[in-house]
Amino acid sequence: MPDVDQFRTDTRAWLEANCPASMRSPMTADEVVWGGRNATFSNPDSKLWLDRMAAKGWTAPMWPAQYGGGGLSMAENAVLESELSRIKARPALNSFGLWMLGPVLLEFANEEQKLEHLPKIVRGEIRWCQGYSEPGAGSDLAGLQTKAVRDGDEYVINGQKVWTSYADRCDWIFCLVRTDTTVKHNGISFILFDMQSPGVSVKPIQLISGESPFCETFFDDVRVPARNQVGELNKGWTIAKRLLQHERTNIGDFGTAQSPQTPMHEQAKKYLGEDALGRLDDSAMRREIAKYQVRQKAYGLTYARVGQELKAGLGDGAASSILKAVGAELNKHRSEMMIDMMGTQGIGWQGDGFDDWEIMQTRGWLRSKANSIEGGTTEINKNVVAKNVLGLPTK
Amino acid sequence: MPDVDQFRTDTRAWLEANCPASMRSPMTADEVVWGGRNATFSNPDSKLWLDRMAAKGWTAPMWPAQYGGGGLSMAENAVLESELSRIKARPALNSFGLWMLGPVLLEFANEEQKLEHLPKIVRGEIRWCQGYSEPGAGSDLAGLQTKAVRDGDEYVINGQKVWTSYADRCDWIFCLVRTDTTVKHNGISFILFDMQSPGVSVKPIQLISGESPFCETFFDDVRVPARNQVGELNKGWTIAKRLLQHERTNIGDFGTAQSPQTPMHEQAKKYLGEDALGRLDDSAMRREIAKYQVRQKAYGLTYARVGQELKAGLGDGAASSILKAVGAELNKHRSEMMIDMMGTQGIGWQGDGFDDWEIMQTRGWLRSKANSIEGGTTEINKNVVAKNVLGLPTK
Amino acid sequence: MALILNEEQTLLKDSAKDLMTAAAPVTQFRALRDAKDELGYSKDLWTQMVDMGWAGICIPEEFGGLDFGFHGLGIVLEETGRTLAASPLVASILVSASAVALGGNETQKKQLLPKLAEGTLLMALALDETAHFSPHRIATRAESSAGGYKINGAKAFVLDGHIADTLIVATRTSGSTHDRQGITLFLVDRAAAGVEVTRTQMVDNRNAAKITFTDVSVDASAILGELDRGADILDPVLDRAALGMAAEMLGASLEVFERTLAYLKERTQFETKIGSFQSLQHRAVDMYCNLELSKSLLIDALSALDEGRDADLPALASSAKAQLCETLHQISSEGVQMHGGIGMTDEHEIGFFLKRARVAEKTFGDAGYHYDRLATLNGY
Amino acid sequence: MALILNEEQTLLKDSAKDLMTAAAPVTQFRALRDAKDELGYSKDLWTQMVDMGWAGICIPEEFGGLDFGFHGLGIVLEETGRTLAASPLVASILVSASAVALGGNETQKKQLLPKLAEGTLLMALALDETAHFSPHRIATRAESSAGGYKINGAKAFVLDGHIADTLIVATRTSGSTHDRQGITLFLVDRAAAGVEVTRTQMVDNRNAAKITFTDVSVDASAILGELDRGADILDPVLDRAALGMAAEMLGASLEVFERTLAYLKERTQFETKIGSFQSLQHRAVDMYCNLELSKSLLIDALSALDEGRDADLPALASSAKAQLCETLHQISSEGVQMHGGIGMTDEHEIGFFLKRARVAEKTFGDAGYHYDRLATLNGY
Repeated sequence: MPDVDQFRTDTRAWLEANCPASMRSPMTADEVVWGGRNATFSNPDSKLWLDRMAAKGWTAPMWPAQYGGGGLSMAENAVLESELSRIKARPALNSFGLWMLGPVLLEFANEEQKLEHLPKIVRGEIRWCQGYSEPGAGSDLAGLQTKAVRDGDEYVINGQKVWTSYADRCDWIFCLVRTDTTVKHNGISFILFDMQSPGVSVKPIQLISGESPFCETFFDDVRVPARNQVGELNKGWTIAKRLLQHERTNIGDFGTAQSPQTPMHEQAKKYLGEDALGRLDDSAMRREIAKYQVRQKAYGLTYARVGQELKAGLGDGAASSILKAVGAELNKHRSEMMIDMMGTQGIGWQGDGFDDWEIMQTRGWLRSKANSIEGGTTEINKNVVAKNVLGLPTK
Repeated sequence: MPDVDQFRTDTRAWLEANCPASMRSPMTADEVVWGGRNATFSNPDSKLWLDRMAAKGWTAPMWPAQYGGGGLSMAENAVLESELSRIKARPALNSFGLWMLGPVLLEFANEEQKLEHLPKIVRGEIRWCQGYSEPGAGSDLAGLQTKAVRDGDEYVINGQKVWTSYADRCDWIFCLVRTDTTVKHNGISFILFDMQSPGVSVKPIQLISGESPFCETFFDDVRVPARNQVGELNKGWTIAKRLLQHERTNIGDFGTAQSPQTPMHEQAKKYLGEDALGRLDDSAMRREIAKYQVRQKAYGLTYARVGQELKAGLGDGAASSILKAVGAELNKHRSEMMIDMMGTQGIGWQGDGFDDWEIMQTRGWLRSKANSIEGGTTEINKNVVAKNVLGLPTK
Repeated sequence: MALILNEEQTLLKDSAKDLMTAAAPVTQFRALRDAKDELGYSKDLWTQMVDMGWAGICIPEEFGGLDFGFHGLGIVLEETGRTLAASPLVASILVSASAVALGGNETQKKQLLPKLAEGTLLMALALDETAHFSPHRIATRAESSAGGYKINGAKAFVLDGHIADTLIVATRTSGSTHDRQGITLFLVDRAAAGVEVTRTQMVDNRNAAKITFTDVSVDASAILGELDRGADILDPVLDRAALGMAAEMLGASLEVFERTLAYLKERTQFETKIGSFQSLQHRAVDMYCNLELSKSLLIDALSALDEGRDADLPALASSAKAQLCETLHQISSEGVQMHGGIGMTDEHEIGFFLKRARVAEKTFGDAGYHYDRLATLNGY
Repeated sequence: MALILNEEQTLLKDSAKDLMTAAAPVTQFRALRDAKDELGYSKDLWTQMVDMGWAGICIPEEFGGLDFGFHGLGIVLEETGRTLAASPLVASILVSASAVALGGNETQKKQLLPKLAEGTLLMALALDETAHFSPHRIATRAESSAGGYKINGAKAFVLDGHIADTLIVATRTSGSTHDRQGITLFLVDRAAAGVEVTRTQMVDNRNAAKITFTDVSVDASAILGELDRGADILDPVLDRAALGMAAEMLGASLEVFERTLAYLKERTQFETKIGSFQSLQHRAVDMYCNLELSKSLLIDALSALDEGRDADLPALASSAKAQLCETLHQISSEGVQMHGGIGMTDEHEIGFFLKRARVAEKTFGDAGYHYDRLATLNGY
């Protein structure tokens, strides 16, 4: 593939010239670039890097060029990824627009909508949030009650969303609304609107673990142009489901994303000590760590195996259906073990007597409880696996 | 209560004179007296003891005297029990007739049936078995298919029962049969018949643990007099349920009935050894035994507490609803722990290399797997507790 | 072996429930937390508790108490556990008053117990030195010095350490760090020179402190019990402490279970009550089983104390605490999971119980500690 | 790091499944059991296995084997696990041939491996001396005597000990009972004077024996590997043994799971398939999760052997065996419970797997053993 070879040469050269040195190292959570009207850049190089990448469309390398994307083929994209990874380049932009909304706009939106929204996503100009869950519609998302009533060229929207991540910092929202109250799944539409519209208000949610990116979002007679509806009237559920696939793929990845820097048994030794033979001085915890490590290893290998199977065209990747539930349990279990081995140092909230790492463990333990709830509860996940993978009957 | 005092004096004197010395010690399973046409007595004193007790009606102390019972009041019965227990007297007779069939005959049978059957139960002349479960009707007992079709003064019975305990040694059977195929619970009748009737055949069931008292019982055009039907036609389910209460009360008592003679940790030390401080040389097993002992203790105390509550007229004895499931899990867990601590000595089947006690543990482990199945599965038990005790809704 | 409450105890339970519901609902606990209150408990509530006689509930009548029996304190703690009520009841009464009553000489009893019973004196036990409960692991030294002793060392997780007037400090006067022998308890004025108290903020807002002792001078008369024999007091006191915590944990478990059950009956998804889903039903039954087993262990252990079955107490207390750790751990976790997203919010109260659960588990020995102890007590 | 089968391996798997289904269904296992067969395995089946090349599957070509790789043997064992096929494959090939290949000198390899590969020589490893797997716990003594050695001791749970022609006997030649150093392996003719073999009947009908050695004379040339360094052979052999057992256990787990799933879809109670009950569905999913995790651990460990990742092998083998113990324990128990009463009968095949499960768990180390080992390997 001479073209691809040439592309690699060109890409490498371009990156060499355009990726600032300070963008070639791992970043902290604070350094992530989310874009948007009020974008913040803890480092000016971050803005430079975003602008340069966006100009080439490489924040969305495979989106068509007419919508601001990079227009790359799969092969070229693979080259770009490997070259970025070679120099340990940071992602220029992280955004719900890129990995959630964009793909469904490309599939379901009309030309006008694509031209309006996609380029701004690519350039990080508009930051999007997701208006899905409601207080009465969690596992049963399709039970949502936020109403959009047609009034001339506009919809008038009333209702409440919950778990809207970063709603307080986002510019626009993609939102599921009820446009027909007489049916369930077939009465939902998918609509886009500006969070600065009159009638939108946002209240951050405090979690049991402390601050969170989640918000409650209220709509009080919010007027939205009818042309902002994506896809057909009352057919929003199809778009919603497609979008959820992207979300679940992303949330499933607990174990690896949150795996601790130091092996758990090193931390355990710090808090529990070791005996003359170098064994952890708590035989029950020693056994429990070993069990955890076996399952953690198995979990990582299963990820890799599913990848190899799909690549080789073997099987249907059914094993991937269990990764979210297993990952959630593993992370919850790990967190319980961590605070357990830390004793009374693992149950501090803040202030004197606990160091930052210890507080992080406690907060992380509390936060982990959501792993089996968010992005589809473990119970719902098991229902789906029982039915779709194991083929067990419904009543 | 001078009458009761007098009764105690008389009873003590009578027992002193009539209970043979060899009947005043714990008995092995082989020594249990079941009665019946082919009754066996490993000790002639057993027969003597049965005959003497039966003559006074004290094998069924509270049944009315006209049906051969002792006619005792509750207070007198309590005295008799305490006096029997004082001298450690063995039960003179053990029989499904006494603790399962008798009570429902007293409640549901007509005078003729009572006079025919109850005295023979009291005297241990007829040994009864229970024809309930069928291959297709286990948890869903009311789904039974064994048919009884009326033909003049007789029923003609066809079908198959399973889990008929001691069917191969019993004289008569109390049996649930379908007398109406168009409805479920209201198409069942309760009928009694002689196991020597033509068309009855019996095949013992081998369990995974080896020999068992259970049988499969087949009915091939068995003709039974219609007057042997107990209660009304098609109303047998009411009788069946009442009888099951007696059965379940009895089966719930695993933990205490099968608790080992030697404390588990003594056995553990024998197989696993101890360290210099006298601690079991397997810290994981040590922890597991402690956990087990806490739950075992809690189980026994819960039994006692429910008893005290009922006696005091407090509460509804709801906690008793969990005893069967908890007892089953405890006994299964105990058995798994036993064979685990025994290592390869815990997985022998028979013959050289294993002693009798070891084989008993292995067989007992296998047999324990039925604890959560027989007399109502743990799953059914939990459904019932969820609905009746916790008040959770059905769909 | 009483496994049910008698009439007096039932009345006490009812009045305790009434007071907690009226005067100390979970909203009060939240208000204290959000106000970052300096004391960390409500003086008003404490006054009401004292008025009910709870501070003196197991203090002998001759020292101003009610002498109602230890079972009574267990009943009260079960009810305070239901509403997460913050009060000096655990540190000052359950632990410290027990220690004084069991180990104090007549002078000490006369001096301390009446004030404890009337709630005017607050005390705390300064015991733990590491992050893991290990009561004989005492390195804090008390060394003879000019007719008295000088104490040097550091204590962690001292319940109510920041509000106590008087501390009971476990020190080592002989032997080495893990020896049972050689521990001596001292009564130390918190205001004494060299005592430094740092309040710590636990995840459940339970009041606790770290305390350092630097050349703190105490008189020989400040010894509670005998020199080097502090463990003889400590051990039975800690059995009572574990049992009292178990009672509080039973209350919390019952509360979470009842709230969760109510939620299962009320929350609708997919046009049906989620409590009709069989997997949730079976998990609810599993919780119910643990609750019933827990109740039985607890009531037997509490009765044992009042019935003078002292020899059984260590095993019974460890059994009850271990089981309650398991039960509350399970129920507090399931409570959040079954409440779903709303259970994750700080606005909802169910999360408070999850936090309290883990702190209560660690207080006076977790399940692992008590299982190990039980095995040792039973000789294996 | 191959986590999927290559084409050759897939073909092997298919042919193994075909042979087992056709020639060694569970009914054959039952027939062997009921006939109280003296050998305890079918010679016909063994001949067919040998004809397929399985006996030589991981023996080098120069010694008459296929040199297909260890992964191949794992694939075969997974399929024999599905039908509980009794054969000398574990004792003679997985364990003994590995030991000879890893530790034998040229003479020994030339003498033994070709016969093992053609299935005419059967061997067994006499290792365990107590009821618990502890491979360096060797008390059986081999003492120098007239240019050779005299062996005295007793061995338990020797797989296929009653049919082996030649035994590999682990003895102590120096050090004390638990030392890794000082173990020496000897090749001993089972017919030698002083060797007494007692066949034991295990609950799953797996073939095993107890063997005593009384003044058994062996030549110095009978040493496999080096004097006092037997553990250097033993350890890697036992990793392969654990891994092979894990493969067999995966096969059994899959078989029970599939049978149970089919039963859940077929059995009707209360006018509905029992597989529609949510609590059973969720438990089925739990089993499925364990199966998928198990598959991943196993295939990685088997690949590691063929890819020469020898340093990783101990941890990978222990992880796989520990997880498979958990998985098969769970699935074999649930299999019986979900089959209900019928699952308790000897007539039904599901109970065979429960029995096999517990014996397989104990064979070459149970979950507890391997977790402890993993912790030690990882330095904690």
